[in-house]
Amino acid sequence: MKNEFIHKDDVIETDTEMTAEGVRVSVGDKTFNIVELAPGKYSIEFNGTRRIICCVVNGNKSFLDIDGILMELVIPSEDGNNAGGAGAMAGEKDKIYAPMPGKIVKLLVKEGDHVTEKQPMVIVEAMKMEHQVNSAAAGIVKKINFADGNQVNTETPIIELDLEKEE
Amino acid sequence: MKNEFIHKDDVIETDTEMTAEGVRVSVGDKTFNIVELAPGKYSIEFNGTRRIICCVVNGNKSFLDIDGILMELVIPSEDGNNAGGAGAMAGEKDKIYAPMPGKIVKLLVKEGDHVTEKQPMVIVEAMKMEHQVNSAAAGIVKKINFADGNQVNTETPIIELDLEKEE
Amino acid sequence: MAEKYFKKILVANRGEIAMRIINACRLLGIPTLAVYSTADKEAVHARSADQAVEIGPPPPNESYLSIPRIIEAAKEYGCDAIHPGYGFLAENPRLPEACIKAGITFVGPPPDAMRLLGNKVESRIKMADAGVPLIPGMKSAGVDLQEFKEAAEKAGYPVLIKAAAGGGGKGMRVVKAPQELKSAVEAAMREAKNAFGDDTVYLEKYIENPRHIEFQVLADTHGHTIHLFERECSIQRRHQKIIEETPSTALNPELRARMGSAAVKVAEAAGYVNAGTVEFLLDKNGGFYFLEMNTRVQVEHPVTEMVTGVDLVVEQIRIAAGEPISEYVRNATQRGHSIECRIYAEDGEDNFLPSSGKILYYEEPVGPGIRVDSGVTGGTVVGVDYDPILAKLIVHAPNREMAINKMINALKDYRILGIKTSRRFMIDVLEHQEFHAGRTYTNFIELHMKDRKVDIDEVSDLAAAVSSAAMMRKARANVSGGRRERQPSPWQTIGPWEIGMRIGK
Amino acid sequence: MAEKYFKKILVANRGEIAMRIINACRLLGIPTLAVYSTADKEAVHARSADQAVEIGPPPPNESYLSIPRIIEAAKEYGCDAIHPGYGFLAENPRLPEACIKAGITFVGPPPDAMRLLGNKVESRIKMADAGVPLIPGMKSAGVDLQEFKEAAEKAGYPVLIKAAAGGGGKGMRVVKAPQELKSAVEAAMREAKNAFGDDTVYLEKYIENPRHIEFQVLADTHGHTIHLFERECSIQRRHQKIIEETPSTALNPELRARMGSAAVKVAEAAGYVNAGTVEFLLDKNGGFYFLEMNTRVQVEHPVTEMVTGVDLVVEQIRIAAGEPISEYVRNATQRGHSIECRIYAEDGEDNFLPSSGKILYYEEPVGPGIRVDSGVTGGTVVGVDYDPILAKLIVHAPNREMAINKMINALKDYRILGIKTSRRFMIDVLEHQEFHAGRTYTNFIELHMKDRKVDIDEVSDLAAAVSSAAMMRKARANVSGGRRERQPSPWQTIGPWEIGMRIGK
Repeated sequence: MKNEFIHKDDVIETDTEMTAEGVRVSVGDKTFNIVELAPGKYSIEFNGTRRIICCVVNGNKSFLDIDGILMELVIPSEDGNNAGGAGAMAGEKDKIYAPMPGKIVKLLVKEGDHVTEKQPMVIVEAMKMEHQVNSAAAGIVKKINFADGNQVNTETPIIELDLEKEE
Repeated sequence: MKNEFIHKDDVIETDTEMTAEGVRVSVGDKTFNIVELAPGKYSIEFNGTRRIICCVVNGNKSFLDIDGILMELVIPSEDGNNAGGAGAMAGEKDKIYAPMPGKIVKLLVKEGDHVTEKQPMVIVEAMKMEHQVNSAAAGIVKKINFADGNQVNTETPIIELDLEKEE
Repeated sequence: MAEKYFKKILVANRGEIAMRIINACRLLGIPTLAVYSTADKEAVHARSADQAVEIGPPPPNESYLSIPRIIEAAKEYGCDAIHPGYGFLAENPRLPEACIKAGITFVGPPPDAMRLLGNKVESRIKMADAGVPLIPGMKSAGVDLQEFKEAAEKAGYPVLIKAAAGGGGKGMRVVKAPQELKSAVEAAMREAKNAFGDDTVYLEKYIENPRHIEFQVLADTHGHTIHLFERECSIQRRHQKIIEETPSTALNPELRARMGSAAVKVAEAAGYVNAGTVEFLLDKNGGFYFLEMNTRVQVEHPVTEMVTGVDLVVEQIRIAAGEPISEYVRNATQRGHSIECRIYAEDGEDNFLPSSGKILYYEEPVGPGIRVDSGVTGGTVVGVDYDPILAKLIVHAPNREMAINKMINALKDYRILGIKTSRRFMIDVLEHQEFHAGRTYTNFIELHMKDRKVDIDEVSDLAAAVSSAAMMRKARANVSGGRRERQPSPWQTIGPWEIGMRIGK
Repeated sequence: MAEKYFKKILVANRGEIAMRIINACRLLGIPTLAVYSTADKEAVHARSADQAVEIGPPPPNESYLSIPRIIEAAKEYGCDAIHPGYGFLAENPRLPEACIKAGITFVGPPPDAMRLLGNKVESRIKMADAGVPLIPGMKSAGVDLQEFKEAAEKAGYPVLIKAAAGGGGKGMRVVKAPQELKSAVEAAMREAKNAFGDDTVYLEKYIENPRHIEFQVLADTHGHTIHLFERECSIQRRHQKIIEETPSTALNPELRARMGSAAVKVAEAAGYVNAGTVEFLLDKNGGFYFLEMNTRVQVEHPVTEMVTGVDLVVEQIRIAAGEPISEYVRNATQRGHSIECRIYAEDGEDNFLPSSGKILYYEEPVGPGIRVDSGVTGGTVVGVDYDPILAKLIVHAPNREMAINKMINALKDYRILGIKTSRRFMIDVLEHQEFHAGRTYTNFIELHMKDRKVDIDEVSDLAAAVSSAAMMRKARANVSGGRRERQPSPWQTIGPWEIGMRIGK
């Protein structure tokens, strides 16, 4: 069985076959022998040593815990839509997202304002802690989609900018 | 939904309906409100107090753990065959069963022997412990189905007797 | 059976501390009543008490902070005592006052002691008179910005803005330069208002790179006031402790004795009863300054329990019932070494941003000298309404090296999927040579973890391989009789009974 | 990181003690090699070590008792030490001898001390010379029945038949009257042969209703021999301990000191090194008699660890590596109270008959002062090839009453379905007033549990109600997309990958 997983911008291809005890997975030139210990819990043998890793596939994501390191691999869906969920994508400097779901405590800018890079834009609160979100680039505030006290998620930008052209 | 369970020789009838939180089960004039905490783990509210009970339905049996008390209820199958597994039934005095799966260490009688009630008949071993099985009644050894060293289960009698008629 | 001190205790809290209290009551044979908001219908604490009652909607001030509803619930269910845990109402004197009116025992200090110590400004004055060393700063709460400006100039930057009613880093801001002062004061006041319903803040000199050393204190109604030694809580991020230990590598017997008696002096000066914690800053020269006294059971109380063998929550209940501190507790000594790591729902790889969601896989580490105080399990939905603490992992070992090693292994064995935690971050702290050397100052993370990077690319092939195994299991399951698409992990409780609906879609 | 004493340790055992050793090695940063029989391919211990190797078929003498295969595995995988645990080869001097030949360190005593103490007859003679009090009986092993008859007459009935190589109640028989003697001797010889490969048995006076008190001993290669106080193991069924505790209610400081130094005397007389246990019978008048010295880590070692704060398995490894017993250990004192309950796969409601099968549901109790040493998990298949011990439940509390209460709660929270256990039986023992009163003698169960009945009829309606809930869940699951007929419990691992085949049918 062949699988593809997206890690950051790379696609990792794997080939999996059953064995007497579990499965053997080839990734590039590496081969891993994997036995399931309990649902979600796997023993992986590689180069003669073993480690235990937990993994749950949920929706289009594979969640992993590798000695405390948490990873999420995206599983490409047939229709090719690999929306990873969490908003703020690299390079999307013209949109200000909440870093986590929560409540807008205070907007620090209004539409039309000129803002500089790193300028504080909005304060969001979740779990009783405040977080200040700064602008990733200089520009003019084009649109503000929420007001103080609104609940926000991580998908819809709070503030949209017209970026200054770099000369 | 109606269910039947066999406990010893009685049949217990229950009536189960869904509620917002879980299910409500009526047994005779008693009503239990039950919420599932995790697969196999249930919180039962009865007369205003709650307790947590674990239950797994496996094959035609329901296994329960009630504060350390272990119970098995038999679930009658459509074809009415309720074989409970473990052999030695009450009153079956003419058959000697192994009390648990194991190995016959030593047969203490041979076919044709006259045996008295409580007479040692066979020694069975499991998990490195020996267990002496005595006759439940007086009689003559009709048939011995195993030999020393044989593995035995709890379904097939080791020894069969012709019981003495009680005068 | 053990003695029964109360008929029934209402646990006015949630999460791991509610579970801790329920456990202690069960140990003493005392029935418990849990209270929960509509957000916590399926929370572990609501399911574990002998009885449970819903007291309001998710917002704390309509449920866990609502004194009338809690008193009402206590009366309705025949509770003769209330344990507040930490946070929420634990340090609000109006709760013990309401308890007195209702003829219910409050498991904690008398309201006057709480009110005095809860007010950082008044308590500073009181303790100054009692001869307890203090940090230079404002004598009273600040009213206008000008006042803060002057006090800051006088003490000299950097300065610290603190909520008078504060605790846990909330309503706290360090100000390094004058131009930051205004926004810092405003932010601190907002947070204070939110967290404690009181926006009074004040200013004091910020002592750089101190150690945070606190002493556990117990006082009964028979005139005994004792301390159960120190806890070092210097490892903090955004002014909140994440790793605590005892004994502290910074104390020798002589300094321990001096700080211990200072702690006892603070409790006595305040007329304190029950369990409390006296916090000090310890500077590089062994000088220590009284910070505040926390009038509740502390998040990090387990490390004291591990090295002294005392059950602090049981002692709280015994003291509240009028019992004297037992011989066993008065003779307690420190044995071995204990460390606690706080398991928060936060992203250790991204500024400790809170992380919410459903726990898809949950498995706790086990083994000799490993203890987990947890308020969650598989399937628990972690929301945004309350503190992000999920659990505490505590270890005990004969010495510090072994305790560190045991904790590192336990953090690796503590498996939580579905929400972010900072387990890996804490592993890296524990493995750092400066931590092993015992050079733990409050700026440790700033100083040593700043450039920390986890190379997940290095394990991406491994991750893909394991994911493939998981996919294979799923595929086979589907082939063979169409099992549910989602492969449940051992603890992934599909909200009870909803399976049908799920698959209905 | 903690010191590393060996390159790699082979764990020559299975089940909970193998896991205990693997944990200790991990704590010290020492890699482990597990060995397993074909019956244990999926056993927890085989899955938890850094490496694992199959050493033979299920019968012990072809796998776990095969010295050549174990030595071979150690060499092949580069192990420089072997830890035998308890049972199997733990007290067979041929293993340490083979280790010496192979240049591998044996984590245990030298072969000569083991051989001496392993032979109950020789050790009795040796200890008599050393002035240790003994029970009257045969001076040497019995050869023919006549000899046993005479010895029995001389000591006076009842008498006890014991295996010279014995332990754990195997090859042991009480004989109350002459006519029982023959069959008892034969049975004892058979069991001894099976369990230890040696059918030598002997006879001694049977002391009625004694207490079984044992002392934990540690001896290093630097001339230190110390004891870590007592364990009371009087609660036994068929001569096998099921509940152990420390401190013993029967000892005062003076008696404790006398028995402790007798224990040290035994170890010294035998030239003992590493961890061992000296067993005594204590009669009603405070007279104590040397029974035997167990030359291994004891099943019940955790209760000593809980009250002294010492990690005995770590000490075994340190001592084997030539380290002296540390200051910390030499200064250990008893603090609080600890109880252990053995979780056997046996039917507490039917003569403790062994119970085999698959564990369908498994959940361990958690909480402060609760420890579980386990060798199984959900899905584990418990076979008939090996000892029926599944796990050990250990609690610690400030005093005995609280420890009893904590244990009762923990036994209720320890959920195991699919095989029988005697958890409820032990709860009833712990709740018995005679146990609370500390009147624990080896005939406790005979005396107080004989007429014990569990009324399951009283809870049958409750059971049916919960079963209905389980059936409902199942039904809904089936309606909604045909999930597997069998409803997996959180831990019920359907042997990995076999789901397809299962449902194929």
